Amino acid sequence: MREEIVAAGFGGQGVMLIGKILAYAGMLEGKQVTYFPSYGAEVRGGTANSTTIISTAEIPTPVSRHPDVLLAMNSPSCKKFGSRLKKGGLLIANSSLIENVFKRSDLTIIKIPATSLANNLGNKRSANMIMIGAYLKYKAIVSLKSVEKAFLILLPGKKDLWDINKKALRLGME
Amino acid sequence: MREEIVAAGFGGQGVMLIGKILAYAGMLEGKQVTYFPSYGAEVRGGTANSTTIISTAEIPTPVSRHPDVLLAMNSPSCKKFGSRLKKGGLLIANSSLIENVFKRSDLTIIKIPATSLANNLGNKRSANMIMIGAYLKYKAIVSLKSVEKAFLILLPGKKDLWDINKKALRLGME
Amino acid sequence: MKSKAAKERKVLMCGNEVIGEAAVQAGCRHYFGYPITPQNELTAYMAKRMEEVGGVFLQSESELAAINMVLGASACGARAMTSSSSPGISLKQEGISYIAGMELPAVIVNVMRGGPGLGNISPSQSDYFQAVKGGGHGDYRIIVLAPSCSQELYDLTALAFDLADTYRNPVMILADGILGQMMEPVALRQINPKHVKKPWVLTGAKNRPGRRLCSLFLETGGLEKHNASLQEKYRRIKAKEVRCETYNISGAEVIAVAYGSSARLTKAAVKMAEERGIKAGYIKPITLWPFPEDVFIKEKDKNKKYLVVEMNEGQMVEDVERCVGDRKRVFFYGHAGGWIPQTEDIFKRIKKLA
Amino acid sequence: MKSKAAKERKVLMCGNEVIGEAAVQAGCRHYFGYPITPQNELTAYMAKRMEEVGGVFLQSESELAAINMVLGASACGARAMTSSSSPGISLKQEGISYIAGMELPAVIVNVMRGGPGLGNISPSQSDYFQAVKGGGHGDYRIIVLAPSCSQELYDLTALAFDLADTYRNPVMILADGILGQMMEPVALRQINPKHVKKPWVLTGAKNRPGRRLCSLFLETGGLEKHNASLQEKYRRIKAKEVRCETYNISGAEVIAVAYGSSARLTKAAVKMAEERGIKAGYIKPITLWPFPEDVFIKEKDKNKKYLVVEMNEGQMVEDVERCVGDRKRVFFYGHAGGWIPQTEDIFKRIKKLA
Amino acid sequence: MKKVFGRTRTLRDTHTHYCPGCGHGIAHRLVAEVIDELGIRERTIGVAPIGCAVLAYYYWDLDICEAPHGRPPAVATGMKSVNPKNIVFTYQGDGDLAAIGFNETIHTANRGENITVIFINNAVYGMTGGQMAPTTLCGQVTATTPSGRNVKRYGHPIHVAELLANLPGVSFSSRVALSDIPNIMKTKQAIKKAFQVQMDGKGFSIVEILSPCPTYWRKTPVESLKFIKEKMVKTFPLGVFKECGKK
Amino acid sequence: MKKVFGRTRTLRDTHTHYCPGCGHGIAHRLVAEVIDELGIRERTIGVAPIGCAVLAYYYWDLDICEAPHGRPPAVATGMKSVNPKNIVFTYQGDGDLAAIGFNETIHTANRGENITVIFINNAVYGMTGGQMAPTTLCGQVTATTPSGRNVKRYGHPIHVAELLANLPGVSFSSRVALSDIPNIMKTKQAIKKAFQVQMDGKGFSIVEILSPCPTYWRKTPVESLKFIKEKMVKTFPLGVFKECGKK
Amino acid sequence: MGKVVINSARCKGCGLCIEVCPKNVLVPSSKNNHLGIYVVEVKNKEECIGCSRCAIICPDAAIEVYR
Amino acid sequence: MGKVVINSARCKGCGLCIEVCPKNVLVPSSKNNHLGIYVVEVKNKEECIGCSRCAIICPDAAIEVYR
Ligand SMILES: Cc1ncc(C[n+]2csc(CCOP(=O)(O)OP(=O)(O)O)c2C)c(N)n1
Ligand SMILES: Cc1ncc(C[n+]2csc(CCOP(=O)(O)OP(=O)(O)O)c2C)c(N)n1
Ligand code: SF4
Ligand code: SF4
Ligand code: SF4
Ligand code: SF4
Repeated sequence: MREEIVAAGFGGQGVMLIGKILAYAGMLEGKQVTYFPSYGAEVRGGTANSTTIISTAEIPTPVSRHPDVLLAMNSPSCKKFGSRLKKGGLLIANSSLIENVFKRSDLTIIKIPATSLANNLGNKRSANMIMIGAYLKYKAIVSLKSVEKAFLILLPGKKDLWDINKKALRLGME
Repeated sequence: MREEIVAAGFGGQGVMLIGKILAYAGMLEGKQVTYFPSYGAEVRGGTANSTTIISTAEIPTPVSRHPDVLLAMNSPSCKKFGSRLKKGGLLIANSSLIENVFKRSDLTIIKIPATSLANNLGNKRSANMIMIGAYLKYKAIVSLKSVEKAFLILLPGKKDLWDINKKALRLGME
Repeated sequence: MKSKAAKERKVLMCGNEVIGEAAVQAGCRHYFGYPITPQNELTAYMAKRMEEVGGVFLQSESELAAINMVLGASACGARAMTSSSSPGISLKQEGISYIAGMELPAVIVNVMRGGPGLGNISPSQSDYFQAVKGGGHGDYRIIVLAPSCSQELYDLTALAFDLADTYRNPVMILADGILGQMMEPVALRQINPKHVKKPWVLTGAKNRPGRRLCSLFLETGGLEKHNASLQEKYRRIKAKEVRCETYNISGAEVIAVAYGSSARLTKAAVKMAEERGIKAGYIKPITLWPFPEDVFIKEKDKNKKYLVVEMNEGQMVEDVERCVGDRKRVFFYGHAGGWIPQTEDIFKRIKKLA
Repeated sequence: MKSKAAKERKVLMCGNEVIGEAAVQAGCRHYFGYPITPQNELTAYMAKRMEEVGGVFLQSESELAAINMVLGASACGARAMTSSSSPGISLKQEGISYIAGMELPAVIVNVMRGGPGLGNISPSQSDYFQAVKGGGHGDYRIIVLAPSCSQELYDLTALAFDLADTYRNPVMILADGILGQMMEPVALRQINPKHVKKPWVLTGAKNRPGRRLCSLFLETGGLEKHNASLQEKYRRIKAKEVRCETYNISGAEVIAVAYGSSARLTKAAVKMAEERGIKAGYIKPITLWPFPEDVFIKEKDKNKKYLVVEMNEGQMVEDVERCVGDRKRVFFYGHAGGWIPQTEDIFKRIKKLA
Repeated sequence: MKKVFGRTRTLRDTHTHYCPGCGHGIAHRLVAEVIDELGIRERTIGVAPIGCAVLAYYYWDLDICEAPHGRPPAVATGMKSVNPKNIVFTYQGDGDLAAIGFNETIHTANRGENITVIFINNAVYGMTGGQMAPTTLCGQVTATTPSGRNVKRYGHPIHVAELLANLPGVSFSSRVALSDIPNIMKTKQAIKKAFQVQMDGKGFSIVEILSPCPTYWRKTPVESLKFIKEKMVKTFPLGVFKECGKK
Repeated sequence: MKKVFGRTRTLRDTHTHYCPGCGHGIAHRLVAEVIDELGIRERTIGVAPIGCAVLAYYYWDLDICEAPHGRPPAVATGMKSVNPKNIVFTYQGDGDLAAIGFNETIHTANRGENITVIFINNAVYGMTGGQMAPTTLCGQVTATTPSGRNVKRYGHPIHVAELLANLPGVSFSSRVALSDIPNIMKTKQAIKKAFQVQMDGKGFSIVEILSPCPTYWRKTPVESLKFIKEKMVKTFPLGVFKECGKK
Repeated sequence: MGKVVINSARCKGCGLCIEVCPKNVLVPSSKNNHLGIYVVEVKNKEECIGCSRCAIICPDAAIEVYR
Repeated sequence: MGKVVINSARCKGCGLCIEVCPKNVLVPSSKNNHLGIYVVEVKNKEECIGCSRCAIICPDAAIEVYR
């Protein structure tokens, strides 16, 4: 098993956290994992992306040229990374912000209005958890429990925050 | 033919000029020559020395570990370089400033009170030329004419100075 | 991360932070650095951690100042460290030459990026020559450690401080943008810093004559003697401190050679080749200096081929050629400027050579 | 020294001044430098001569400033030069990497002294690695010329400016304290600077869009492409610009290899050996990069032995090992820190190997 | 209707990589406008720094050269020495000019090199992720001062414009701010003055510009301008610190 | 009879490599006397420069470290950070401190590092053979200014003591001269004051000492002292430019 | 009396123009451009007096003003 | 009333002490030391008032003063 996941969007949408949570959850489940952020000058202009790899074997490089999965939180990143997705890959698109989803007939495309759902939930910042939820629903790559643990380790002492985010997660899984 | 000559003394005694004049004269006579000064931090504290090599063959290095000739203008340099002279080498010592000449039975030692002679001549600074004179008298390594030419090239427009120095040179040769 | 609690379990930190934590655990309490991508997380981590452990963190005005602050702190006995990336490391070369000449311990981290010049911040291995042959002036050597995963970042950083103290010599951690930025699980094992007596340290001349630390040797032949003694030390290090990971070199027809980030990919390619019935092995130098020369020299088989994979235009390959002694059997695969090899491509090249 | 008058006859100048005069004759009108022994006569000479010829002499506040002033002057089309000695050259490494990355011509003189650190001002060849492998970061190469007598100081300095312009690349004159300080006869031949068009020069964007000179390449893969094109240029230089003096290599049992000051001594030792009936020859690389690899590679005789003589602890010897391809036939004789070999001692070593 | 405001000739019509609300964009435009108004585009050469403005050569339609981090004044010195008729200017951040490159700054100013320096003081290192700069305010939190800039450890922010004004080689030194419309207008006037000083051969001129970095101030663009007006100018008073013929 | 003047404890009884009449010798003795009078020898660490004084570690019986040319303030910063109870001082020439190393000087001063800098201003580079220093007087002939220092090219001599006094981190800044007996006494007092400032934890202290270099001034030792008194002080006025608690 | 033209390809949505406009001509839009940025748009067109304040503060030279 | 002792191994003959002595106690000698330097010597011994001026200016700490 090996899954290469790219999460991408604006800075501030929490795409880095998506990657970290998935990686941490994978680690907690005894898998090999790597997490690799975009960094430096790339970050200017407000875009951000990260790559997470979860595997049962050693991971030769944390960089993915052709990811299995793309969690796209906005339009430009949907375009940029969508074209690089592996043949038959999975694209989860935040349809609140992405009008025209990248067109590739080989892809499985899931649209979820993560931003609106999050706004409805009363917590703008949890759109990223909704995206994770949608992903977990489609591929149970890690368990919900591991995600919870990961969340609490990465944001220690934020139990209350978890409660909202758990809701968001479940919303995504619906 | 190959002659390695070290001239050594205080800064200000003109030992560098000795070396340059001999080298230039050698060059004018179609010989291979090198001139190598002591430099940098070594110069602090007022000592100075230079090495001149005159040869009919290519000169592999301008540095001499065991020179053929030492023109010693003061006591410390007589000690320092005297011990390094080649077996059977020639030491010309400025006896005005060197009381106890270095003792080595294999050396040919010529003592000449260059400083006093120069003072008598009325030109303190020409002690170096007296040393050259003494050397040329003993070994006609270059001609007096070449020395004159060299002097005038190295100190262009100093014809009057040459007149005094020529006297000094002849004095040394006496 | 508190060392006790973290000792057993693995955590996920970015490589730059792993280096920082290892340094803290190894007793480093003096860090001096100047920001540069892709190592900024290390500087930021030390800023935070030094406050916590009561150490000294100082963002210096420049890389020149940083390396010389390290010199000063080390002269007074501290385990001191600095880090930078390629252009900043170039600026440190004079200081490194002094530290080596004065025989002071120091740990220097280079998280390499693309060059030459400003280049870019992509991962790269373009500073092998600079690190291994000496980018500064004079015949000094520094120990160069090349981690290829987060755990090695941790373990080798700790080792770096011990080696630096043991040999009174600068030690460089040669990493790259991938290693510095990537998070992967790492066990923050308990580190027991080696205690090395430092009778040369400057403390103020209490009840003794003054000491001097310098790289100038006044007596005739002094510098020559000093260089001879440095070389003697380097021979000792060469004899004792070579570290290298090898896999199936005796059975292989093709041996892949790589370090750092590219070694991970190369290993995977070798496994891939094996699975396809190709007799392949690998050599992963962990110390780039001292280079594991003997591994190559002892290999007498005149038919084996070597594939050197580097994220540069060919640098370590020169050492491999030198040690293999037959350039026709040494092949190179690499590019500079942010290029990262792919397992499949390395595999293809192995296959072609087999 | 006026060029016309001096053209035919030989003069006696110290090596540092010879370099300066060659630069002036080669059309260099922009010199930037910071004092350091043993190259100070060059700086002083340029101070005087630039006043005479109406050029620019500027004593900079540091070596960092000097190399970057060269960068600026070169970007505007001038034949620009700087000089220093070992520690100062270390400080210039970042700038050199930028100049190489930006593909600007520049002439850099290193009159080497003893290291590491402050070391001393005695002659030395301890910066071979730094010059030839690249002391700065990234995969760049600079052309390295190694004169071994005053005439070569003159001729190669002139050549350096032509090569720099032709290839838009830094060129280094690698000399040492002996060459810089020694006076020996030199013919100040008329130099005819090669005229190279420079359509990239910054002049102000008159009737055209603005130009940029930089080492950063923004587009994805841009820096990779740039590096590939640099490597392509380096291959061209390797194919065309290798310079080397050889003597009796086909007939020799022992081939001595040396450059610069030590080549003079080595040649004398080879002659001495010949006179005593020993079959000896020599190789004197004049370009250290590109290294005359083919001279070694083409030599198929598996019995020939090589004696590499350097005033350091063994640097070029690694390139010889690499090219000869058999370390057991390559021997080294050298020390660092001011040591100067003696003809007799080199001869003895040749004799032992014969 | 007539166009009363548009993009000036020297400012390329292209997307910049700056964050929304970044002062570099405003400063770039002002420099371009001044160059066009003075009619010197065809003899002007710029030197770009290493910092967020490293890509300035993509944004100005001018001849421009990159310089290693901190070394623009040395590069500019070399350039000006080739053809003194060229108008040479550097554009530098506070890390570039006042940290790693302060020696080049001071010596170039002291020599009275006839160049112009546009100095963007945004109190942080933008490009590398918001670390402390020599101009970071006391108590300001940055990536490398997690508890705020500690005066005991790092001393006070460096006052570049005032310090350089002490050097006889400096003919014009002024501090301005991109905090609001009137101050932006003044900034433009100061930049123009600085170039004019160079055109008149009077020696070194520098304009220090207080400029917002919303990203690493962790503020919105609007809050950032307020921050300049309310906080930053207290540490860095605006004004002309020197204006005279070259001594 | 009682000995009223003799070699102080910290000054080693050895030959120095300095030229006859060189001010370094006097300054060395004064520093040693101050250290002994303050009784701090056993906790003092010195940093020697690259310059004529590079061999200071042979002349003072103290713990001393060499620093690369211009970097003593950085080395001293590293040292002081290890054990703030140590008294740390640098001893630097004008090339070392004000040319190549001026950035380290300024930033160390600005941080208010609690160290003492003894700054020998002899208006030339001694060690390398008499080239121009940042403090070379206008018109002064040196190896690199064969027609005299040209203000148009090199600007005016840098006034280190005054410039540093502008920085809040600096607690004591003074210029003194080794020109005659009273001024030598004042120099010693200034050095003592500077060390006391450090002992009191008040921050950066510097003493700029006008010092003769007969060799590269091409003057006799006696003429050299006269030159300081009659010429050098006109450019470099003596005095205390700052004396206060650390801001 | 005045007219502003916003180049929404250049606009980064920083909102400075909105802040300085004395006539509240400009507002944030809910449309994003090719980069995914929510750009500003002209709302109270007729209020514009062509004072250029918005253009002077725009860090992206995204505004042209006519009068 | 005073006495000066000159360590001629240290003296470099710079002559500064001669210059500052108010009593002309010191003079250049014609003897040189082991380094070949013409050192100073005490001539008008009895004139010395032990004021230490010579010692204070000596760059080579070559003078001891007794009183
Ligand atoms: C020698 C060197 N050191 C460090 C860096 C990393 N670096 C790039 S820009 C920068 C500072 C940026 O800050 P500033 O000059 O204030 O400009 P800003 O980005 O804030 O506009 C640093 C430290 C580098 N590129 N080169
Ligand atoms: C990096 C470097 N650059 C240059 C030198 C050469 N150098 C040694 S001392 C010195 C300057 C000496 O002048 P100063 O600091 O004024 O001290 P002084 O000798 O006059 O006491 C220089 C340029 C060096 N050793 N290292
Ligand atoms: S980081 Fe700051 S200075 Fe850099 S572009 Fe963004 S806002 Fe501007
Ligand atoms: S050169 Fe000058 S500073 Fe150096 S020792 Fe001689 S007199 Fe003193
Ligand atoms: S100021 Fe410019 S970039 Fe900012 S919102 Fe207005 S038009 Fe857009
Ligand atoms: S102590 Fe005073 S009187 Fe005596 S020799 Fe010295 S200067 Fe002259």
